[in-house]
Amino acid sequence: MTVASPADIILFPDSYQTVYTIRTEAFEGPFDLLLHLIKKNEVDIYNIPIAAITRQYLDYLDVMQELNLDIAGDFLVMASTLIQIKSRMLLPLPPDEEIGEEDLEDPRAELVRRLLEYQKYREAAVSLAQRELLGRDTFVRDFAAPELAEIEPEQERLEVELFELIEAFRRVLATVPEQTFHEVGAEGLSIADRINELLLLLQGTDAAVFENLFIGSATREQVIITFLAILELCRLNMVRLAQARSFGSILVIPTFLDAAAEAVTEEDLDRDFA
Amino acid sequence: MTSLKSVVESLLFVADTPLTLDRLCSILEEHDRRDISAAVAELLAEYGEGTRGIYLAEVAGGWQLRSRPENADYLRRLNRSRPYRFSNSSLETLAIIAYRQPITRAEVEYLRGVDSGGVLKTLLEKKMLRILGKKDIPGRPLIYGTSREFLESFNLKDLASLPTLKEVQELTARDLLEQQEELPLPGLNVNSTE
Amino acid sequence: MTSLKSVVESLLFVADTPLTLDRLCSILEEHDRRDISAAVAELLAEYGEGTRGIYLAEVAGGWQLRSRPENADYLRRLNRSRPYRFSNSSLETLAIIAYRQPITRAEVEYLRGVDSGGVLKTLLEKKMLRILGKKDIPGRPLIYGTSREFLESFNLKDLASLPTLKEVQELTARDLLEQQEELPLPGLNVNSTE
Repeated sequence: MTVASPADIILFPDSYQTVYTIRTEAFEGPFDLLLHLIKKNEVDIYNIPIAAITRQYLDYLDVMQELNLDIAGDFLVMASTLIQIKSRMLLPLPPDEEIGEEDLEDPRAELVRRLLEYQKYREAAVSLAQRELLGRDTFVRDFAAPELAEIEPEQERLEVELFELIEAFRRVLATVPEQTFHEVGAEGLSIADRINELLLLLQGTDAAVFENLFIGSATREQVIITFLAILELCRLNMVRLAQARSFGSILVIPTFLDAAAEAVTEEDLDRDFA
Repeated sequence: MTSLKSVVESLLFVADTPLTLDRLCSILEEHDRRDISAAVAELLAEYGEGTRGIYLAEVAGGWQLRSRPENADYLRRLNRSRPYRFSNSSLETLAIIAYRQPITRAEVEYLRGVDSGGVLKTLLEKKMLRILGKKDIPGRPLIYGTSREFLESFNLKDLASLPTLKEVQELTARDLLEQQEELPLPGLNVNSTE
Repeated sequence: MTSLKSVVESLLFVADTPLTLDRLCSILEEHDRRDISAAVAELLAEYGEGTRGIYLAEVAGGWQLRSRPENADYLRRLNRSRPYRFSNSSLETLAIIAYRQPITRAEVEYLRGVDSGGVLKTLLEKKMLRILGKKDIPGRPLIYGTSREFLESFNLKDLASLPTLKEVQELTARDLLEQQEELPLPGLNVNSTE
């Protein structure tokens, strides 16, 4: 049996370039290949002759290998799934009393469901591509109109995507030696959140009772994060801890932006923005 | 003084993104929302007539003047815009995300059957996707959705104007003239894989 | 197929500079110069009628579609609320502060390797940053963090919902090792997704 697939056409490539492009253009993935085989064999998707299809599927992987193409792991995973289904179909059903629900289901059912689901989205992709695409079928004036060029915007709306922010951070990190950096996970950021919240809470107050800062920290994790945030604030000397009398409440006293001595002055700003 | 319709037309002409009714109303603050809406409707009717080189498209929740698609061959010769080319895998991934958003990478990969990290990144770079946040399940995976630029690129008024998957299937079936009988398949619950 | 007039109108609409007759003729090479000239004349007449929001101006030896000058006041309002795009240096600085707060200017500059005073100032003006206080080290430098407005503009619930770098890097990890190690075929139980 031969494997008739898009790869066949390129078995005799006329240039190196062609060989290179099939890897990405032959099949999008195992589902794509399976649907192709089902269609080519004109078999019912609800009653796939699993032995024949598996053989053809493996033949295709062989062709890919002969062409020295990288076979993505996903194709191999599907190969093993197919082999499993095939062997399950060969096994006789267990005795009546041991029949579980999964034994009654056709071993192919899960695969068929996924193939049909995939097929729906593949068709949706085709219908997307058939729309009037901007930049292909229709064009807009995506440049600043010359008559507006000299008008300075008075007020700007911020428009930036989260992804761009992350990419910017990645660019910075790429230039910094690795050991100066550790990955800040969600925990580190939660502490930063908590610091921000605590500062808002403390702003304009003389002091807060230590325990009160834990109000709203419902989980053990949140309590720890609040505690770490207070420690960090102490370390930065932005708060001071004091106890009025032994066993009395611990007070958290904000020392930041103290109106009298510590306000941010013109001078501070000048120093940073000079 | 020119008419409100003339002003709206000017605004649509110079704006480099689609203008929504809200945006038009905030720019034309001294005008009644109903009048502005009526002016847009008149323009839609005028641009809809005949085969003018410009038409008024309803995209991304607003309106935008666009060149007539039938003239695309000539416009490409101007060689100004970067042509958008989407690979099959990009389109497949976009389709899944458009219909299933908010969705995680794992869910996309389950539906496609292949690793989709690279495609997701490309689509993020093309601004077709947005990171919507993180899902409240163990591991807190990122969740993705389509962007306003996606609607603009694919000439969609909003997500609701995408044909339903059933409609797409019916269209495809008609195109291929191969009516497949529909069998009931219970429990197509793909999201239960976490 | 649409008319030559329609094609010329599309071209004038999409072009960002005036188009001369020579340029039009070279783009529309299969068409007669006289026909092109006539199409332009027809368009000039049509756009000259009434007080439409767009008119066809004869400039720099060619033609260009422009917005009607009488509507300029309104157009200025469109520009007033133009979307602001961050420069790369602003984005970088904002990203560093978002992920590393609380942080001083010196620390930001260490990471970026360049003076960042101007950028910090802009970000404060845009209300993306807040001054959290002063650090207790010689010189008492200011400490920066991100603001509530920052979270709002990125549609984030809190800082913990910022995607981590690792999550985004994972998207591309595959590109680097496109070569997948070969998995042994038998016994791979993949469908155990219950």
